[in-house]
Amino acid sequence: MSGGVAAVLGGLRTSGPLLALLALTVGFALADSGFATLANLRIILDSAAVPLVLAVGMTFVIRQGSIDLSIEGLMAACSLVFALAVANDRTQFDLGWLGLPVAAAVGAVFGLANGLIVTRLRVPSFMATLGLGSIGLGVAMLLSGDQPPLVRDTPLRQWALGQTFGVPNLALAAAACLAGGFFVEQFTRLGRYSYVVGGAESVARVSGINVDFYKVVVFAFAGLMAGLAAAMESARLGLGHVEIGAGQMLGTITAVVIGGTSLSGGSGSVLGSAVGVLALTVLANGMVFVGAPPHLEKAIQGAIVLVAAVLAGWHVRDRLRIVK
Amino acid sequence: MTAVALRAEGLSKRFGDTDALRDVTLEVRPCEVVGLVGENGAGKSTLLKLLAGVIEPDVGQIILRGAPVRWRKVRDAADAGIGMMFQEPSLIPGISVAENILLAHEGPGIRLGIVRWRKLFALARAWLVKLGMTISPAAATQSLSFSERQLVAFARALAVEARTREAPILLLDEPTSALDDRGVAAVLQTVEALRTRASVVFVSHRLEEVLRVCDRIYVMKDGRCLAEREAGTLTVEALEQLMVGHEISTDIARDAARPHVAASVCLEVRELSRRDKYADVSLALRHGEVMGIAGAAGSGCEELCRTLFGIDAPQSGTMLLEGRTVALRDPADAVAHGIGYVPAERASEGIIGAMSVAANMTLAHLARFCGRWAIDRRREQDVAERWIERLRIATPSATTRASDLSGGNQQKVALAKWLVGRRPRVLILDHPLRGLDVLARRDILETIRELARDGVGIVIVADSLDELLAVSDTVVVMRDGRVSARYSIAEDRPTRQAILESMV
Amino acid sequence: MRQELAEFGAAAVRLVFALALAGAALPARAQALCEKSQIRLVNSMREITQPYHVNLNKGGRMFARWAGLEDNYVLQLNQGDSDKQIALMRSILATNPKCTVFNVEPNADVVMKPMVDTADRTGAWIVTHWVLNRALHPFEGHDHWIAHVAVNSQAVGVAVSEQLVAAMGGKGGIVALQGRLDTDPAQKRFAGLKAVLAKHPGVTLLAEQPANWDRRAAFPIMQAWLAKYGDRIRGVWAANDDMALGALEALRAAGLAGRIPVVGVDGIPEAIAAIDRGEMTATVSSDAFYQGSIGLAMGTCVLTGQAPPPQTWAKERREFFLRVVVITKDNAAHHAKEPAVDAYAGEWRCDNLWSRATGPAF
Amino acid sequence: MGTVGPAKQPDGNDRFAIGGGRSGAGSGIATGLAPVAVLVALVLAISAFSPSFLSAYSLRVLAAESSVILLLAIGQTIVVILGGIDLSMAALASLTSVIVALLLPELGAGAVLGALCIAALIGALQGLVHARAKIPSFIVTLAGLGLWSGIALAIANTTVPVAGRYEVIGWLDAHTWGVPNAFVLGLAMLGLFQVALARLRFGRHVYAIGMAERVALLSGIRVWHVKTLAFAASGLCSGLAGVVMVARTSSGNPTIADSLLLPSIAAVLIGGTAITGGHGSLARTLIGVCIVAVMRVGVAVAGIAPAYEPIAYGALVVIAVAITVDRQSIGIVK
Repeated sequence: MSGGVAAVLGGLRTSGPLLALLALTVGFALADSGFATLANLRIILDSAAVPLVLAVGMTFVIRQGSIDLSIEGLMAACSLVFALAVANDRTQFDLGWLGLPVAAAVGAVFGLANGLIVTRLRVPSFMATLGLGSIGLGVAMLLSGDQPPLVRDTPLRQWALGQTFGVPNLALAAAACLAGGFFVEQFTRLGRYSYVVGGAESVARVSGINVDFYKVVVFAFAGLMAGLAAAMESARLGLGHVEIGAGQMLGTITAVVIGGTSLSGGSGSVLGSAVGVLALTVLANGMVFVGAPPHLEKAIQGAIVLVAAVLAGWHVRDRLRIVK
Repeated sequence: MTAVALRAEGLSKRFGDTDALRDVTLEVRPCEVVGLVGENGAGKSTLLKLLAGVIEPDVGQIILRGAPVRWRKVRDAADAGIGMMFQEPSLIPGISVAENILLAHEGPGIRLGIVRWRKLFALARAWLVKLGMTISPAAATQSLSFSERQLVAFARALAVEARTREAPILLLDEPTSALDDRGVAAVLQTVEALRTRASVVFVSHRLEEVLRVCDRIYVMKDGRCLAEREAGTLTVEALEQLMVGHEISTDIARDAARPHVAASVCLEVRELSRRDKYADVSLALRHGEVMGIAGAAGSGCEELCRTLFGIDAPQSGTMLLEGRTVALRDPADAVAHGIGYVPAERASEGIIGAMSVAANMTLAHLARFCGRWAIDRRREQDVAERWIERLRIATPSATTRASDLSGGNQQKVALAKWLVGRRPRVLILDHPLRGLDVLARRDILETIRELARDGVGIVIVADSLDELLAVSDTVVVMRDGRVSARYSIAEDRPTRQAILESMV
Repeated sequence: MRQELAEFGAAAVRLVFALALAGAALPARAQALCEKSQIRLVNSMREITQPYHVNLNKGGRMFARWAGLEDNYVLQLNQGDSDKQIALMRSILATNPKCTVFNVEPNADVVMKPMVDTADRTGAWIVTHWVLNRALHPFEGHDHWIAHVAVNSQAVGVAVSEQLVAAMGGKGGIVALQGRLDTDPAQKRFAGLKAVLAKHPGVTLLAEQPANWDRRAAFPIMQAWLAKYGDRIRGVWAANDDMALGALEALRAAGLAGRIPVVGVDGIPEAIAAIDRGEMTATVSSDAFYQGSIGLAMGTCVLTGQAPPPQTWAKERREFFLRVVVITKDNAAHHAKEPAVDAYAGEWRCDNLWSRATGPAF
Repeated sequence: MGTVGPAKQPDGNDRFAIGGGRSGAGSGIATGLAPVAVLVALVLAISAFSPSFLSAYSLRVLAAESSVILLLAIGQTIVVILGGIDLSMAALASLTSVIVALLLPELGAGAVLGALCIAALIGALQGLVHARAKIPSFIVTLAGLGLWSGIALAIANTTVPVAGRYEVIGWLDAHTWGVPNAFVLGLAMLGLFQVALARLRFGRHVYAIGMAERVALLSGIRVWHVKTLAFAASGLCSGLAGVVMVARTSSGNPTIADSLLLPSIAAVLIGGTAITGGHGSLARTLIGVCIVAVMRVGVAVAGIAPAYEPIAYGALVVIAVAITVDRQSIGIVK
């Protein structure tokens, strides 16, 4: 490879994801004048909200060297619990705003289960979460029964669909989650140890860190985030749905990895993941804007994911670099 | 009978069907530095890990300050003031130096789960200062050099002091093995200083160090404690005798004249440079010549070796192999050109622990062990056994997994990897003797000489100058990425002093 | 050849009518192929979380109860996994194949041939729905493939599109949310829309995107369109109700719910409710209850000998289009409430199995 | 990884280590038998619900059903042992099915061979990108998943019935002596690659890279060659899976195989192959495939209420892995 290219790209260091995001934005803006408008920015933020919340949780899991494939099933379960807990057309409950924490709690419980299976039964997280996701799906199906329950809680619906100071409320909520995640990651033992566990688990163990404990907590945290995301999505769509999380799993992981968190663990930040999420959202939104031929939409997305990954990873390409 | 800080009583430990430790008893008194010496696989590391609660003994008990204790986890031991520095690199790359030093006992650095960075850095800096280190506690660990990391690891061991009101007990497993002379000095100085307030168990292969800092010395062999001596009464020779059990010559003997060094150059580099690693290095290595490269950490000699093996590309300069210019795109090219490389980090780069000894040996030249289609396992087996015998590798069989071998034997396997195939033109050895015992050291040095005799050009970077002087025909000294001096041993044998001066 | 077939067909029709009459007169004519108690009724469908499928299942159960075979009713869900749909059918046939009736909502048209072949091979009986595969017809030697109850997706597309255009007053821009592009209904329904648009130049198709039948996927797409076209959007066309409802929520977020006509297909309760509220314009229902039961009814009739063996049926009785109803504000209230058994009992009678056939589908 | 502490005791089985070391043998057999035990237990449990499950017919059905997953799992195993993962296999299989269905009438057997070559090439391409651009295989194949299924949809946006020359592949859907030919094909591939992994240089290198890529690099192994080859193999397997799909359904479809990705990966891991790479074997995968097939179909056959199906499936996956996973070779459970 030519030194020139290496130098140029090397200069980008960690800005790879950002650059990908920028390129996409500029590209679409040039392709369609309507893209770079305030209205569309709002929409992008709005549709980035739920994936962002998911990505915050997933970042912690991937950074500690694990992975969480249970998101979709878990969201399904939480979505139904949420819909049934707030004012709805099926049950008498009317918890109102409490619905959010309740859904989050259910998610946390699932996450806890993930963590315990991984640490106690020593099942690789890949399989543990795969299995639990399926269980979550089943639970959701049971709760869903004949009819997807409709959310009748007007204030919640209005909040989920509304804006404050021109910013979609969901986006604000997601931003809060991001800030929270960033704080936990940078300023709490839990966050710092997620680097330690991912970076060198055996060292962490002999240093007397209760690795299993922190692993479980991180899984629970991710579950909590997924529960929250499910609740937000349900409030927005106005029903509890089994397929509320369809397609979120791979999307979230992609965003996190594009955002610079390595799948081998020990590195990365929620901020990077946020950039990754935005990149993917801009991509999806822009696709609709330029009316990309539906058939090729998937293909183009795949291609762009690849390019983004190359951009993000090029500067660290050294001959001894190991990527799995 | 004086008070005893720490006492191990009849400790035994089995791994699989090998006795790592057999009924070992040892004592550490308050404010005493106890030396622990023995060949590789003598059980030193196992003993320390037992004391630090990394693993549990099968038999026997540990008595701390008069009271028997049982470590359920490492934390218990650490809280009781037992700090251990592991032989293996044991720092976390992704986090700051401060976090590494205070890992798992941040004390006031973390309140209610919240990290207070300023406090954390302050605490860490204190320990760094004790070791005379100037690196910032906020520095990212992966940016440190190998020896810096070693010192940080040492600082982490020291840091247990903060965890107990009692006098701490430090278990140092090869704290100096990866360090240049300056680093070694710093560590020894600190150990000296510790004597006033702590007890230390000090493990090292550099016997002179042990004799310098230790009050008492335990000698181990095959998981047993052979002898306990007052340091004052001992000499290096005596100590080696105790370790090995039989007489050996002190200085690693060198055959005076070296007729076999040919005139023909096999490897030459001209004005080789790599940004902030090394600059216009020019060397010529002749067939059968052993070229020792001496240099403090950061002098760029390791990096140079890696370039010679095609791991990092040089920014500028040319490399000639037997007169022809070669551009190495990757190690595979180097191997194809008949260059071999034994890396310094044995565990992570030298051998594949989970693979059999034989498989490790043939890894680089598998093509030579293939029939028309499949691998000829019989041939592989035979060749492996031949080299096991020739290099005196202590292994039950060629099918034993490499990780079951002791460090010295693993190193021999890593070396054999380049010998099983067609003889290499150039062999690059990066700290081949690091952390090896006397016998292993001697076997490997002998092999190096044999290879030289067969006309292989050898580049070697070693820890101690004695080793370099013992085996090299020429010694090249590097400082800050540049060649600062060259000596031809045959004509003018330089003094350690002279070399040291051109190093720093 | 075709000529002969036609003649054969005609002959068959006559024969069948004769049999039907005879059947009505003295039911026990054709001999029973199975003990009634042995008959196993299998409903094979995608899942039961979407209202449409819920109703498929309800319809099936309703019939089973009516026929006194509720204990023999089996529900098979493939979770959108074509391979699994085939696998499930084949594995249940390990026992009692000859008396098993499958009522199949194909996950994708690929499953048709394998499932039909399985029926022929094992002697089980099968009725299929929806998809129309040109190369495949029950009357071409598939004696155990009782019938294919097709839905004329193009007609459906036309019907619903007409409603949309009417609601828009014949002019303005629309956006279209497509289903899974690799499925027949998705394409036919869209083709229907195209056909209608051709007739009304005043209406222009601003954009189309697939949202995979999925409400969640429809939401952001609709949002993006709102940002891009703003008030140029005068109507929303969705290939099914779920997507239509997703779009509706996006409209709600923009404060446009009820101001822009939205149409969907399937006639799920939520959509009907939305139509009642005036937030949706129209949907088309193929009546899931009927689709979920009619195949089982046919099979039962054949197995109990109350209907003659299928190979004697007329072609247009083995592959026919199903009547569909357009639901608008006028009849929404009527369709809102869940139907009772007696609404269908008449159509399950062995001499009246084709009451909703609107003509041959080949 | 640091070898500090007890976390990493040398494992026994599945390193093809010549002969197989002393410490290895014992645990090897133990962990090797665990999946078999799970399979037997599962089959017995289900046949307790529905006795017919053990009938020759059912077993034949099971074999036929598992043949596609088997083919996918074979390719996946190679990649996983290498330390990577291939998320694109199912999409690639779907693409192949479309190509075959389209070209079969004109080209006959040529279409099949061509499609297989294309699949292998695509796989190789992914491996090349992964190894040379140093992008995690997870990402590369994730992108591939999008690309290939997108292209498949673009080529044929719906089911393509085989318009002729079906007999060229039809035999795959038939049986010989009661054994489905597709399954036999799967077993043949299994044997082929088992030999490649255990006896050829390629296999040795795959394991070496999976265990310690740095060492492999520093031993002069051209890692990117090996990776490209391995992914080509998984591509080929995807292709074969696609062909079998066409034989089963006598038509190609751009999404036909998509739902088989996770089951096939599950099969590999349930077999006990470590997702961290370096440890595992195709023999294990075969058992894993059987277990997954039984779970997919059996749970339904056992007459469990639909809503409980995913719950049972999920629980079984976790339990199965908990029993079969070879903890020693994983060392640290990520």
